[in-house]
Amino acid sequence: MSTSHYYVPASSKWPILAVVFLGFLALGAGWQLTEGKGLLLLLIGVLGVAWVMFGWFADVVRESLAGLYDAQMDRSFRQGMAWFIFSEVMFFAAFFGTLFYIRVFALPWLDGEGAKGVTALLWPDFTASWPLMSTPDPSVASIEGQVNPWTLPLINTLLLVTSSITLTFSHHALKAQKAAAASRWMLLTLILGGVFLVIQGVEYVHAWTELGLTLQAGIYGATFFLLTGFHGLHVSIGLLVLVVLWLRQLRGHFTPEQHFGFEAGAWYWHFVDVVWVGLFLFVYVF
Amino acid sequence: MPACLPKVWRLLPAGFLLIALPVAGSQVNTSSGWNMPPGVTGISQNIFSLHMIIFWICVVIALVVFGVIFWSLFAYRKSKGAKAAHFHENTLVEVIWTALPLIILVAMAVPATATLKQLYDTSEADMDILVTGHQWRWHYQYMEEDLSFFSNLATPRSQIEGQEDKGDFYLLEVDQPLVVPTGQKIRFLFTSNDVIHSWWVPDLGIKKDTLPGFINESWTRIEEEGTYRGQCAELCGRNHAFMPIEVKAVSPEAYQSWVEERKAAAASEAANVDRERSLDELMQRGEEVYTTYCAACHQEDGGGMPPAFPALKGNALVQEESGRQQHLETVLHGRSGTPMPAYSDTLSLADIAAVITYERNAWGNNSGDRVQPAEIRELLDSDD
Amino acid sequence: MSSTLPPHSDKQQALSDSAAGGAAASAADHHQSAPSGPLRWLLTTNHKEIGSLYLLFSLLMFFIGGVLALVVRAELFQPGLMFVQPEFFNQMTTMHGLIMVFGAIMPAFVGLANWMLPLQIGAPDMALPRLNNFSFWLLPVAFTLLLSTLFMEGGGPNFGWTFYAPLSTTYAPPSTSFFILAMHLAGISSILGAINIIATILNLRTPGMRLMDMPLFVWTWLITAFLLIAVMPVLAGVVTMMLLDINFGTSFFDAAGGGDPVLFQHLFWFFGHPEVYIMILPAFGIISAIVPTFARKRLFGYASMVYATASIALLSFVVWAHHMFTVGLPLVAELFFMYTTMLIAVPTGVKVFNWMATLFRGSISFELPMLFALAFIVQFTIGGLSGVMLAISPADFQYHDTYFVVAHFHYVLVPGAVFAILAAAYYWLPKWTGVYPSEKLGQAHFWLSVIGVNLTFFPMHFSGLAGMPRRIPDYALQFADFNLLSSIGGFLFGTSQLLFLAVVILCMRKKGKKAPANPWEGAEGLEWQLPSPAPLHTFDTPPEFIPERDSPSRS
Amino acid sequence: MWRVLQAVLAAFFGVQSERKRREDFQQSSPWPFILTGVLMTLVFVVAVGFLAHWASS
Repeated sequence: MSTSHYYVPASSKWPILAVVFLGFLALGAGWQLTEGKGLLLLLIGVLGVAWVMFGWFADVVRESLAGLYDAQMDRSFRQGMAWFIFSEVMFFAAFFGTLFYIRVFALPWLDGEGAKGVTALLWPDFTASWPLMSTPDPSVASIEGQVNPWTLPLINTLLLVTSSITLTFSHHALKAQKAAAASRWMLLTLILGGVFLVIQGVEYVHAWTELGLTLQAGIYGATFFLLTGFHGLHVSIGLLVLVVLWLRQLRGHFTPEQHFGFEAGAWYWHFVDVVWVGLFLFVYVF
Repeated sequence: MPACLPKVWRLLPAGFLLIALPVAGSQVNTSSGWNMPPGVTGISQNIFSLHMIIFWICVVIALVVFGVIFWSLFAYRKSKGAKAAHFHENTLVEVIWTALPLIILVAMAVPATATLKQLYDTSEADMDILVTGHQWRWHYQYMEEDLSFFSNLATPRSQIEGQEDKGDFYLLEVDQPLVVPTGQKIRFLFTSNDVIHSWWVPDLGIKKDTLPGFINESWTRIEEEGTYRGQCAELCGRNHAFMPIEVKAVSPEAYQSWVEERKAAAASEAANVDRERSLDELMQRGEEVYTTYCAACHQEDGGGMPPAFPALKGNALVQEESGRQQHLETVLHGRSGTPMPAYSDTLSLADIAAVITYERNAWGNNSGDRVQPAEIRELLDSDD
Repeated sequence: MSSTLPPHSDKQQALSDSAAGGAAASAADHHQSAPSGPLRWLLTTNHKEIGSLYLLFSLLMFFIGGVLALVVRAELFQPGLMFVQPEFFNQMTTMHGLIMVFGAIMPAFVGLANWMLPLQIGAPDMALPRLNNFSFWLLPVAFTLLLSTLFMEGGGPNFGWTFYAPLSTTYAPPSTSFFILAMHLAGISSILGAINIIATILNLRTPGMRLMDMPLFVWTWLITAFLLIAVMPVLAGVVTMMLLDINFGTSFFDAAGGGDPVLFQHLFWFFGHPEVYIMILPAFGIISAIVPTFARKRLFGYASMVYATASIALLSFVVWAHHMFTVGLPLVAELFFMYTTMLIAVPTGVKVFNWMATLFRGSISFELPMLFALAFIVQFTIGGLSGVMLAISPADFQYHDTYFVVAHFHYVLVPGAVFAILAAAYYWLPKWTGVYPSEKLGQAHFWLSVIGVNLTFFPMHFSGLAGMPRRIPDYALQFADFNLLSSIGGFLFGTSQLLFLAVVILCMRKKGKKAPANPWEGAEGLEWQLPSPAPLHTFDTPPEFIPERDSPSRS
Repeated sequence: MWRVLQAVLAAFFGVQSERKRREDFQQSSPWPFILTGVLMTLVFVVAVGFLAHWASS
């Protein structure tokens, strides 16, 4: 029988504060969407959640640095993070599923192909294509042109893939106890991620203003912005995480043996990267 | 159950269920009120026999399982001094009770597949009918004839609200049934104007969702003349319970003469558009149209249900001259962002004129305004 | 909150080492002193307190959802519009479904998991206790938000708990955005709760307890948690798309813009079908704990129970479209989903057969948990068998969206899942509170519930077969008798749950026969080595574990 | 490899003798079993898909 003690973390004020601010956030968002009066509440919610996350993680970092966590706690964190990423995978899976369903089934049916092709009776003038330049009801939207995958999106792909590599270099440097190199590689990762976001912004403006590719532009615009938008959101969150990790690196929080915070952030970044490759292939190229 | 009663009383649920199941079983074959109707088409009868086979399989499995359980409960009571045995696995038994259901299921899958393929075979139909779901009525269009109409609930509000006794076909009766010939293969095309509805007539074995923007297919060949009733089967908003289906199957000859009659009536209505109508005539027809199409939301008394459904009674738009144009536009084209639909394609010119006249004069609105069908036609023409 | 950290004193260690069960004795000073008053409950990270919170919350939601159901049953008592208008009726059916599914049944199982998993695997607490507190407190916020929509302009959700687009988008009341955000919060709660449960099970088992030694309740929850993590994000995704369609002019579910309303249903049921198993798998675990206890015999086919649970979980990902047989799927899809759905009957049948074989040649007594467990087996089997009927796609064209379906899923969820939760409550109440639940009240509760529930739901099979569509506030005359019975049964079942409330309150106030550490003669497992009531902190150190197969009492 | 396949198939079917199961669970790593399980699930789904396709034509 083992005689080792279990470690149980102390209770904390952060979870309940997180609930309160998330509540504000939801209430504010709902109020804003329905009556346009919830912006302040929404803002309080967002800032509150940010504050809570900072405080909560700071506590965890402090406890970790104090050496309170045992191997079991470490495993719990790892599994927690792994399953969280799995849940994110499924979140994106729903959106990719949407894209495939629309392209493989819905649009051909609307155009008179396949098992439900009789539907074309309702849309006699519609021709399915991808990207969908003109919607079945032409009054909904038509798009001027499509995003060329081999310009900005390709650059973005290279940027993100490179950033994954530089992050891995940073990790190796960390494990080899080369602190300065580790934070340099991390800084490079941050820059790559930042440039990605800027380019994405440029592309959005181009699509929205010049191509007529908007959220309202039928299913192509809807899926385009849904997938890239949620991915962009994840990049932003990932970038925020990496900034925190970089600062912690500078303060020497990580040791070659113990740096789960770093690894969790890295997992997340790689995940975001893999999702992008999927996006590049199925949203832009094919 | 008090402890003083014999322990065996604790087996009451056993009794209840063991009795309930066979009772249910013995009733189902005889009384149509308890069971799925066998229906009047080949498909519906195939479905019925699938249903009965799987039902009896389930009953037998239930009796065996429940029998063993209740017998065990009775025979191995601790109070009787039963000592527990020590087995906890038996590969042979487990293989049997895994394989046996598998075999039964495969046996069921074969006829089910055959029926399903039959159900999906819409080829070589003699005629096509486009069924469109609307909130909350059905629209039928005979694709080969120049013939289409709406079919509305005919049960009066007074029966629904309990001021009057309910008739035999309460909530299952319509103003204009779908009339079809017997013995012909009829292909149905289903679509919707707004939300998802589902067109269901049990006796025909057809239930198919009507999707906005898409078309589903099904078919039937009715052998027996008669009236077959059904209902919308997919929640479609507040009046989901109030959009029944009535299919009248008649001989091909009777069907032909019905079609001619309908066409003649439509032609005479069209020819009559320019006739000037009196206020009384408009009001009378308007009330009928209002009850059928408007009262569900704006209420019988014009009081509406604010904020979703504004009151028409005392409404400036409906009462005053200045609102007249907008009133007409609203009825014809609907109001976007609200549940108010466009009626220009739904109602005839005469109906639109009548209902607007009615709204402008009923419930003390008394504007004295008359709207003539010709005016509506003009308005629609100028829009184009 | 002070950030004092738990000390590890030598005294505790000595105590803990003395006996596994005695570990509890050391717990008093294990943690910092908890704040008293309401703050204590807001801040608690203790799995037992959070478990209690979950259970009480779910009980509250059970009663709220029940009252909504009674409004529905009152309206359906007779043909004609009697008490409420159709749009209010639709809000009642919708809210009843949403609250019972997301507010009552799921949190009840999570509550049981919180209380029992650490005790059953010899863990001190959940793996991530603060996250646990967060997961719970999201729920009251989510459901307050959800319930508040009933008082908003245009009313609350009125499109059924399955909220099919476009009824729930283009044609929905303005409050729908709030509904969506409430679902997001509830979803976050579920996902984080499930992550916590998996981490606890995989990580905090006492040394010596291998996966195949775990009690089945732990196994079923492990698999359920996996399902939750896999499908709750899909729900989050689909409601997000609704939000965009409603507020930002996208056309995911609108054919005019190239979307498809059926896409909504595919996404919803990809979540929704596993969701159904999320609500029943833990029930299987509970029954697999109770039946052997009161049959005084080892569970028959432990391994096949585990395999069957896993098979059901895997199959649940490839059967979703059987909810959509009439939506106009292509024939190949129709066949595919019919075949896979029929296969689910096999592992589910195995479970029932295993319970049957466990009872066979046991030494059976009929304490309250056993009564509920036995009723579960019989009634769940009825629900399962009607499920097999529904799997036959051509027949489903007649069953679909009728009261036959309502009867089917209520048999699975009420006399099924709810009875399992009640069985679990009666089984573990002595462990939670230290006193036995009142036998008299419990017996009355059981019998009235069994009669009420069957009176409510059994006639629905017939009204459905006879042609009554679901979600209608008024119906044709031939359905009147069945509905009368159902309504009477509904009120009987509903009111008799007040007895359960009385049982729980009495237990919480420690009124009743005092329970020893192991209140049930035939019960086995780590939780019964702890004193009753279980002290706030248990298993400071990993307890000694003897796998069941080696234990002397049930060989 | 064969015994892994056998174990997974037995799990799919849901019946396995206690002795064999114990042997399976003596294996050092669960990963071959998990991978085979996932793979077999895919194979199963594809097989049912083909069956449905064949039956519908």
